[in-house]
Parts: sequence; structure tokens; C-alpha cells
Amino acid sequence: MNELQVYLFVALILFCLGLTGVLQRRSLIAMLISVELMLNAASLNFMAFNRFLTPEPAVGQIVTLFIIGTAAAEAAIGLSIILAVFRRYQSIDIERARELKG
Amino acid sequence: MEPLMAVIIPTLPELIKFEWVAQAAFYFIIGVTLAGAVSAVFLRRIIHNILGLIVALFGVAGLFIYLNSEFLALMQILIYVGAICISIVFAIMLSDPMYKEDPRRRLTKVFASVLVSLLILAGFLSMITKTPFEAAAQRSDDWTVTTVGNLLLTRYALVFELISFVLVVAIIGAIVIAGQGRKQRSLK
Amino acid sequence: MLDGLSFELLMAIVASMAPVLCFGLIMVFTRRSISASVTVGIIGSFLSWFASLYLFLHYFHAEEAVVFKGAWVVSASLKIPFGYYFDPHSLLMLMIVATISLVIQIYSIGYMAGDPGKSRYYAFLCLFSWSMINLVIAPGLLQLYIFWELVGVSSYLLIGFYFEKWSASEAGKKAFVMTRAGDIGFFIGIIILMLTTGHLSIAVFGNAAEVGNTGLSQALLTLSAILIFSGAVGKSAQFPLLTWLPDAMEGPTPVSALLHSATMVAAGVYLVSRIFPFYAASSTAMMVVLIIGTITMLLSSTMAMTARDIKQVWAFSTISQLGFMFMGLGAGAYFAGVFHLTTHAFFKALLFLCAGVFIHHFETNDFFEMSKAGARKMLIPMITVTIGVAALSGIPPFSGFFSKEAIMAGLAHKGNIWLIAGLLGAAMTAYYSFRVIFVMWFPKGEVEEHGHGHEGGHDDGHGGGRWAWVTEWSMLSVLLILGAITLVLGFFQKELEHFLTGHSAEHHGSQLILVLALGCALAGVILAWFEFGAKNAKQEGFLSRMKSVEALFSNRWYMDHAYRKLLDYVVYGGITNTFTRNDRVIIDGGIDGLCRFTVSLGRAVSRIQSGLLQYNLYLTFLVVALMGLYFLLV
Amino acid sequence: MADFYEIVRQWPLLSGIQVVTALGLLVIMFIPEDRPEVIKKVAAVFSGLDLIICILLFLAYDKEIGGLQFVEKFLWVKTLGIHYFNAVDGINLPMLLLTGIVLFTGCLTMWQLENRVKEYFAFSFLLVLGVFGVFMSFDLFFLFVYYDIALFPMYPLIAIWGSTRKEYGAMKLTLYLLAGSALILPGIILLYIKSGLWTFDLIALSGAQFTPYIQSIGFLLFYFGFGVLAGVWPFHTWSPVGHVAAPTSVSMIHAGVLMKLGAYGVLRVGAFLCPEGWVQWADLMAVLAVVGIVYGAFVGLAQTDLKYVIGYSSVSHMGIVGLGLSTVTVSGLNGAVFQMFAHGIMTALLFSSVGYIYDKTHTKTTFELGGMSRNMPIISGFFILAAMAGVGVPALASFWAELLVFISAVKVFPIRGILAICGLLVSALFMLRVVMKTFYGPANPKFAGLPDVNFWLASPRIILAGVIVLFGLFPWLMLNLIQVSTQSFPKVMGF
Repeated sequence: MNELQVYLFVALILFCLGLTGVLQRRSLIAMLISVELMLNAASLNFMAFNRFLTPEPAVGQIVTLFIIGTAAAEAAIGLSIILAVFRRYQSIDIERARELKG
Repeated sequence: MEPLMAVIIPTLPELIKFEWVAQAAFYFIIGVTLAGAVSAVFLRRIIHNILGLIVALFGVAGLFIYLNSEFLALMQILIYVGAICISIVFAIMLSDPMYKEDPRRRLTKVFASVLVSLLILAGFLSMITKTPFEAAAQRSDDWTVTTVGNLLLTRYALVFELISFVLVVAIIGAIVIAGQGRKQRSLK
Repeated sequence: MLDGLSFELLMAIVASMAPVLCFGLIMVFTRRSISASVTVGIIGSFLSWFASLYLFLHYFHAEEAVVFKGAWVVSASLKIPFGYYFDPHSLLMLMIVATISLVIQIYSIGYMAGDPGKSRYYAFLCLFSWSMINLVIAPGLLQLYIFWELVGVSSYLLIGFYFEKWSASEAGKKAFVMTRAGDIGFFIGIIILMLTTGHLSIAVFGNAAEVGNTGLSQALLTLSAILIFSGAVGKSAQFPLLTWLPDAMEGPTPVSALLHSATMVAAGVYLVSRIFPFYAASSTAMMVVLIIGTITMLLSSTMAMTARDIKQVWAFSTISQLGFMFMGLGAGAYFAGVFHLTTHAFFKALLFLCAGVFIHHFETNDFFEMSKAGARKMLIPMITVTIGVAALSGIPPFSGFFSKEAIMAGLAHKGNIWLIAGLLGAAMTAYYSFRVIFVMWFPKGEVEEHGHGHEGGHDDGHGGGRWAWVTEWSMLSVLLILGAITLVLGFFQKELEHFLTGHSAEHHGSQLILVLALGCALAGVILAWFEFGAKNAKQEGFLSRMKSVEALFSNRWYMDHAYRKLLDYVVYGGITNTFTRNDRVIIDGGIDGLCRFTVSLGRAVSRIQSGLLQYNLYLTFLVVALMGLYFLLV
Repeated sequence: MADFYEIVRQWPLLSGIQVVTALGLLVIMFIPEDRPEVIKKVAAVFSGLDLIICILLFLAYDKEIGGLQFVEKFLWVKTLGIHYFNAVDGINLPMLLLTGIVLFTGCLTMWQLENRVKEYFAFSFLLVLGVFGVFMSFDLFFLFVYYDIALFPMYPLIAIWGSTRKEYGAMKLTLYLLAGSALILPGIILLYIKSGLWTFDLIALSGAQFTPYIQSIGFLLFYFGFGVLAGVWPFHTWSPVGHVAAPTSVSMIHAGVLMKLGAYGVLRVGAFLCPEGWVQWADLMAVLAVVGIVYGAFVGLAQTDLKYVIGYSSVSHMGIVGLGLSTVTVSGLNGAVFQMFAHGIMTALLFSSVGYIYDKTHTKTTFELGGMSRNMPIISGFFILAAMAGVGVPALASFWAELLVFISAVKVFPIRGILAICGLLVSALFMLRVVMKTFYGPANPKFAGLPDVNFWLASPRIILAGVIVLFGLFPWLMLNLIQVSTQSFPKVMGF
């Protein structure tokens, strides 16, 4: 039960859920939420490896801390981009922002 | 079993084995996490998604405790739930048309994304089962917050500085991006 | 560079370098002041002439050639020296070039009076003298070639002196390109020589004893001799490349006198005579020289018979006399060729300068018109031109008689057919040159007194009345000097022969040849007299009764037309056009096509870009997943 | 004087050139845009300093000792074996001098520029920074980086300040040259990997024993890669178009210096590192070179635009360089390097003269001009002098180069050598044709009142003309220097 594989499996499911969300939601905010899920999956993995495998327990914690910080930055930037997109298109539907169409 | 568990879970009668309770709680937390995640992804209302996310984040924080790091669990709750989720909520609240909008799903898209996710799931699953994980021979068991704090300011000072820097840049960037759009708008 | 600076060397440097210094001075400093430029030019030429005279007298009795040499370019085993080579032949030539250059610069004071481009003119004259002098005293064929080319350049610049006339600049270009065509053969020839023998020393190729020791195979020797001769063909306007010289008369008349009769065009003859032993070693090459010389002489004599432009007549006669010199050389008569070169230089310069006086005065080139305008009243030019014509036709006792007779003797030695050709040429020469003289002395029809007679020349003088005598006498004095030289030069045949060949041979020619030559010349003169000179002569040549022949002669045997067609159809219309199209259509078209293909390919590929963010992400993860599965499962 | 040179040899002059150029670039960038006079003066001063250093190098180089001098070498990136390695020998010293002269005269030529002066000079200095760098670097990495630095500014320089189809010309030029550089990079990597020495040091790499197969491929890559820049036929069509489009001083630098970069690269990198490949491909090189000589001259015959004529004459003259390189003889190399120098100066003078005429008359087609010798005698004189040099008139610098090349070409490839010599006739024809149409004949009254160059505007042309005549009369000044290095080149025949 309380072993590495379980944590990895949970993290994997979280990641896949997040991925599904990113790929199929049309709302930008929902995509952002899904990305947060994927990030959490990653930090869970780090913590799990840290707990069971590494010689030094501090490393994984610090990396996870780093991920949390990055997530915060990402959320800030992401939200402001969403705001900008909303102003531009009067919508947060990702399928409306197609200016890069070839 | 870890003595830390005793702190969180109060004393129980002899009949119920401590391990059982811990184990049950563990699976419960996993369940809560996954349920939160599912609702964060599949529910249609944005607000419900956020709430699902918050639940999932709490679940992950719980798993962190099982992984011996209550410091990170606290950080998780503090930063993720307290800052990020709240800011998302604020963003939605402050510009209400955004939150009202609710585009319809496309079924092909859902199926396609689920397919890719399942493929990735299968791939990583086989990797997890196939890989023989081996713990390091010499492992220190110093899990205290003090150590983490010391290391963060000595050995991993660069990481610390870097994340500070990233945050500063992010804040400035957010202000610039959000502010510029406003300026353009006011000019119009 | 040059080892040890003796006084002789200093004089040699002065002789060869003074003109180029003057060229630089005029071009850089005194371009705006005509009188200063003229002074600089004449001082330079005088210095050069004086130094040449010193060298001539100093080395007159020298036993063997004196050489000053220094390395100019050294590249691996290739050594190109710069230096001076004084032997009798080069000294004689140096003297001729320096003298004629000097007198022509003096003459030009008058002739070019009032021309705004006079500074430029003097600069170019100096450039020419420099190149010609260095050509003449070059110790190696490569130095000779280098100055040979420079002579061509100065000729180009001087012919195109009146550059605002299209005909003048066309003529300059034509002269340059045609001589260049010959020079290419010359260049290849000396490269072959250099590669096979390793050097180009005139001391070797000009020495009969050493030519055999160069290790050159007979075939290569003949080949390179003929190639080098092609340079002479271009420069001396011989048979296939002769049409540039008549056109070159577009230049100022003193230039025609200096370059296109006396010195530059004689460089071809000089080149062959310079390395005469080398030619003598190949009978084929000698035969080529002889044949080309003969064809040229006859061809251009016929052309001269119909020309009405006095300069054209002298130009054709120059070509024919050069051909005559080549005949002499080709027949093996080394001294005769060189001797004729010497006498020709002076009397032809004289003829041109006289023509210049008339042209300057009457402002026309047509000697019929000159005659009508009263040319006979200008006594000094008329007398000197008659002297010149007599020399040209080979009338004793003028210098041309002696040299022509020497060549005739050489031709007789070679074979009768050549002698007959030579005699025919002599008759034609006498005919066409006396035609000019008789027309000018005995004008027919009403004589209109030319409006500005003698005074015309005065008005042209830039200094007005006070300097008019300078203008006039600068020209007349030169005529007198050259006339005197023409008169006496023939009597120095023995001395010159001794000087050049080291021995003065017995009188080569038999009495019979002497009589024949004289007879032919006289026949020509008499024919000319009856057609042009006699009281009731119509002044129409016998050729005017044969229209087609006359047309052939006056159109220069249609050689110009042929060249024009060749240039238009083959060079411009054919090769150039093809290459240009190839550049535009195939190479550029290919590259542009490639670019267009790339652009359209990009357009096509860009359709994949739907602009949907999730679509891109989807593809990315799909590929990642498939790759992951592939690596895990396989 | 000898003592002074002894001292000079201790100075890091090569880095000095780069520092001066970079400093010039910086200073120009910090001058406000509205003071073009100051910018021009600063540009002139810094380019003058460059020229002085180049002349100093030229004088102080010890021909007795030969070899590499003024060496500045230290390891820059250890793991990759990249060195900062500058030096001069008899081959790149003339090129540095050429660059110095052309840059300085180019700056003076552009004295009358009015449009975006600051950017113009900044880009020019950046360009020259790259050119100097390529010529002085003995490290492949630096050489390549400098090479690309030299290519890049051409695009804006032509596209912004150019004339006649400038976008097309700029784009074509840039694409061609980048395509060339896309061949060079694989070549460098190939040799770097195959040498097994893990160094970009040119001298060290030349010691590696490459197999003939590798050398053959490597040389071909370098030959075509650098050859594009040297205008090797059939990759020459960028050159006339680019020259026509470019502004005057860029044409000068471009035809005068940049094309030499290509030939220099073939010699310094291709021939030096892959001598076997060089020998193997010499036949092909000679064929392409001869075709280029003859072809360029014939196409030039049909042009009516002065700059096109000069452009095609460059193709023809660079063919002579290629022919010299293909002979694999000392004299051929001497001739080729000398021709690079002479042609650089000569074309710079041609473009500089045409540039002035174009500035004043706003046309450069021969049939609209005509009789310019009457209206502008001095500038016409410069053009005619340069055209004469192009025709190969002796006593002007390029004659000697052509002489050496042709002699060795006839020795090694007799038929091709003779064909190339015959090309001279055509080149004489087309140069004189242009001179006649443009400068002779009746003067066009439309341009009657236009001023000729004054002394200051003539000064750059005087310098160029002086150099042509100087090295034409005293060729050994240059040849003795070049010879020092060509003699010790691998595989060359001692002729």
C-alpha cells in the first residue's frame, strides 16, 4: 500500500486528467485549472521519489517548492494573458483566437 | 509507522488498529483527490471546476503529509489554495462576462483528448510497473523544516533566488500584459 | 634594385624616366596652366633626348651590349627583371624615338595652339615617350611587352584626344582592341618561351650563337615566333589587323606623325629585328613574316591610290612601308629592314608634319581642296613635303632610295617573285605619293584664294600677334630639321651598317636591281605626272575608269565591313546574346524558380497550421505518447 | 625605423583593429541622430585609425622571418577547443590592408549621404568588423562567426539605402551567401570531427591526417561555400544584381572586400586544410574559372548600366583569382592573392567614380550619359584609370596579378590558360565600350552645369588611384610579402 508505485499511479492519473482537461476544454480558465492539476501531479512525483529513493530528503521538497512558486508565477501571467485575450476577442473561447492560422 | 500520524489523528481504542485507520485515511485522501480532479476537469461550470481543483489540492496536501512533509503540505494549501485559486476566482468575479460564458463541448474533441490521455496513461503505467525502483544505499532521515530552511538558504540559495526572481518578473509581466490591454482599450 | 649607380646608369634613368615624371607633374599639378604644361613637357623630352644622345655617343664604340638589370618581380622561379639594354640596335632606336618625340613636342606648340586640352595632350605625349623609350631599351621580352601595351594605351588616349567626336573615340577603341588582339598572341608566345626556356632575355634571343642553345624544339620555336609576330602584326598594322591605322588618323596630326608612322607602329618591326636571330632560326616563321609583309604592302598601296584625304594617303603608305620592312626582314636582310625603319621614321614624320601644317592652315584634310586654296604658296612646307615624297618613292639621293634599294637586294636574294612584288609596290608608292604632290603643286580649275591665307594660322595662336612667330616657326623649324635629316641620312648607310652589324658589307645589290627599282619608281612618277601634273591632265586616276576596282580599293577591300559583321553577328548577336539570355533565363530563372518553389511549398505546408492551440497541443502529445509506447513496448 | 618596427611587433595590433572598429561602432551608436556631420567625422576618424594600423602592420611584418606574426592566441572554450587566435601572414596581410583602404575611402565617399546617416555607418562598421575578423582569425569557429557577421549587415544596407530593385537584390544576395555559409558549416564540422583533435585551431587542424576522401569532400564544401561569395560561375548572378542595388560605399566594400572573403576562404580554409582535395578538384576549378572569365566579359558586353558592367567585370576578374588558385603553384597563388588586392582597389575606384556620377546625374545607363569627360573631367579620369586597370594595362596593379596567373595557368592547364588569355580581349572590348559610351562623344547638355569633384571629394579616389599606380609600378612591395606565405603552402608546386 504505502509504497512508491501507489503515489506514482495517483500522480499519473492526476496528470492524465489534467491533460484531458487541457486538450478538450474550450474555456481558457478551465485550461489553466487543468494545467494546475498537471503541475500537482509533477510535484507529487517529486515528493514520492524523494520519500522513497533519494539519499537526501531535502531535495525533493525544494524542487516541489520551486514548482509551487512557478505555478504561482504561471497563474499570474496566465490570468493576465487571459484578460488580454478577453479584451481582444470579447471571449475566452480558445477556438476564437486563431490569428496564427497559416 | 511514523510518529507524526499520532499528532494528526487522535488516540483511538485498542481494537481499531492504528495502521488500519491510517490506511483507510490514505485511500480516502486519494479518493478525494481524484474526485476533486475529475470535477475540476469534467464539470461545466467554471466555479465548480475551481472548487474541484481546491478539493484536489487539499488532497494532494494530505498526500504530502503521508510523504513526511507537513511543511510542504502547508505551503500547498497556503499558496495554491490561498493564493492561486483565490486569484482565479477574483479574475472571474471581477470580469463577469467571462464567467457567464460557457462554451459547449465538442464530442470529437473530448474523445480525442481522452484517447491521448489513455495512451499516455498506458505508456507511463507500463513504465511504472516495469522499472525496478531502488532506493539509495545511504539515506538520511532528517525531515525537519529546519534542515530544509537551512539548505534553502545555503546550498540551494540559487534556487531560492531564482524563484524570487521568477516571481518578480511574473508580477511585472502580469501588470504589463494586463495593463497594456487596458491602455489600448482606453485609447479606443 | 639596380646595382651600383654609375653615371651611365643615371643617364639611362634620366632618359627613360624623365618623361613619366613629366606626365605625373602635368596630370597632378599643371593641368590648369597650359604654358606650364608645355614647358614641363618640352623640358622633360629635352632631358630625355639629351641623355639619349649622351648614351648614344658614349656607347657608340662599345664592344658588346651594356646591360643594367634589377629584379622587378620575383615569384618562385619566375624572375622578371627591369632594366636597360644598350646595344647598337637599341641605341639607334632610342635616338630615333627621343629625337622625333622632342621635335614633335616642339611642333605641337604651334599645331595645338589654342586647344584647351593642350595640357592633357602633352601629358599623353610624355606618357608615350616614356613607354616607347622603355620598350626600345628593354633587356627582356616581358619588359618589352609591358611597355608595348603601355604604348598601346597612350596611342588609345591620343587617338581619342578629340573625345567629343564619336569617330575619334571609336577609332581609339578600335586601335586598342585590334592591337590587343595581336598582343594576345604575343603574350601567349612569350609565355611559351618563358615556360620552355625559363627566361626572356633579349641578350639570348637576339644572339645568333645562343638561340640554338636554349633547348627549344624547332616546332615550339616556330610556334612562339609566329605568335610573337602576331603582336607585331597588330602593332604595325599588318595584313589581317591593318584597318585600325587609317582610322587612327582621327588623332591630332603630330600624334599621327609620332605614333602612327615614325615610332609606335615601327615597334612591330623593331620587335622582329630585335630578336632577329631567333626568327632566323625558323624558316617557317621567316616565310610567314615575308608573306604577311608582302600582302600588306600590296594591299595598302592599292588603298592609298584612291584616298583623297592626305593623312589617309600617308597612313596607307605607312602600312605599306612597314610591310616592306617586314619583307626585308623576312627575306633575311636584317640591316636593310632596320635601315628602312630608320629612314622611314624621319621622312614619314616629315610628311605627316607637313600635312599637319596644311591641315592646320586650310582646315581641311582633302589635298584637292588644299591645292585649290593655294597650297603651293606655302613654300617651306611644299618643298619639304616634296623631299619627303621623293624619299618615300625611292628617288635618289634622298634617304628612302638607299634603304629601299637595300631591301630590294635582299628580296632578289630570296627569289624573283618577291622582288617583282617589291618592284610593283615601289611603282605604286611612287604613283600615289606623286599624285599628291602633283595635285598640290599644280591646281586645276579656278583657284580660290583661301580667305585667311597665312593669317589664318596667326589668329589661332593663343598669344595673339606677339607670339604668332613662335606658333609658326615651331612648326616650320621642325620641318626644316627633318627635311635636312631626310636629305643626308642616306649617305650614312655604311656607317650605320658598321654600327649595327659590326661589319660593312660590300654593296649587296647588283646594278640591275638598282636600275629596275629606279625604273619602277620613275614609271610611277611619270604615270602620276600625266594624270595629275601635266598641263591638261584631268586629275583623275586611271582607277576611276574601273569603278568596281576603285570601290574595292577605297573601301579598304571591305575588311572593315567584314570585321563589323563579325563583331555584330558573332560577338554581340551570337555569344553575348546567348550568354546574357543564359544568365537571365537559365541561371537566374533557375534560382528564382527555386525560390518560388520554396515559397509555394511553404504556403502549402502552412495550411496544416489551423491556429487552434489545442490542436497543436493534441498533436504534440499524440506524438509523445506514440513514441513513448514505441520505446516501451518494442 | 627598424627599432621602431621591433617595438611595434610586440603590440597586439590585430586586436587593436577590432577594438578600434568596435569602438567606432559604439561611438557612432551613441551620437544623436540629428548630427550627421559628427557621425561622418567620427566614422572617418575611426576608419582612418584602422587604415593606419593596417599600414603599420604591412610595414612592420618581417618578411625575412615570414610565417605567422603578430600572433595573439589563447584558449577560449576549453571543452570545444575554441581559440582566440589572430595572426597575419603574407596572405591575409594584403587583405587587411585592402579592407583598411576600402573602408576609409568608402567612408569618405559617403560624405554626401543624407538619409539615416547613423544607421548607415553603424552597419558599415559592423560589416567591416566581420570582414577584419575573417581575415585575421586562424580559428575556424571565430572565422565562421565573423563570416556570418560580415554577411548579415549587407541586407539592411542594400535594402534601405540601395537603388534599382533593391529588395530583390538584397534578398538574392543574402540568400545566396547564406546558402554558401550553409555549406561551410558542415565542412567545418566534418573536419572538426574527423580530425579527432577537438580543436578549431586552423594550424593544428592542418596537421591532422585527413584521408583523401574526407579532404575531397571537405574541399568541395569549402570551395562552393566560399566560392559563392567569390562569384564562382555559375553562382555569380547575385553579384551584378547586388552591386547595382547597393549604395556606393557598400558596393565598394562588397565588390572590393567581401568577394575577396570568398576567395580567401577557399584558399585559407579549403586549400590549407584539404590540400589533397584541392589538387583533386583543381581541374574543375580551372574550368569554372575560365568559364567565369570569358562569360563575365561577354555578358558585360551587353550591359548598358554602368554598375552592371562593373559587376560583370568583377565576375570576370574573380575568375582570374579562381584560375590562380586552381593552378596549385606558387606563382599562381601569388597572382591570385595579388589579384584579390588589385581587383579590390580597382573595383572600389570604379564604384566610387560611378557613385559620384550617379549622385549628380541620377542615372547610370550609358546611353543617357555620354561625353562626361567634358562635364566632369576629373571623375572621368579616375574611372578611365580604373577601367584601364581592369583591362590589364601594365604599370597598374592588376596587370602583374594577371601576368602571374596566366603564366602558371598556361603551364598547368595550357588550353584553358590560353582561352582565359583570349578572354582579356573581350574584357578590353567591353571596358572600352563603356568608357567610350559614357565619357566620350558629344557631351550631354542636360548635365552641363554639374560640378566636378572638389579636392575633398576627390581624396578617396586619389588614394585608390595612387595605390593602383604604386603597386603597378612597384609590384615587388606586395609580391615579396605574399610570396613569404605561398611558398610554404602545402602541396603547391614550386613554380
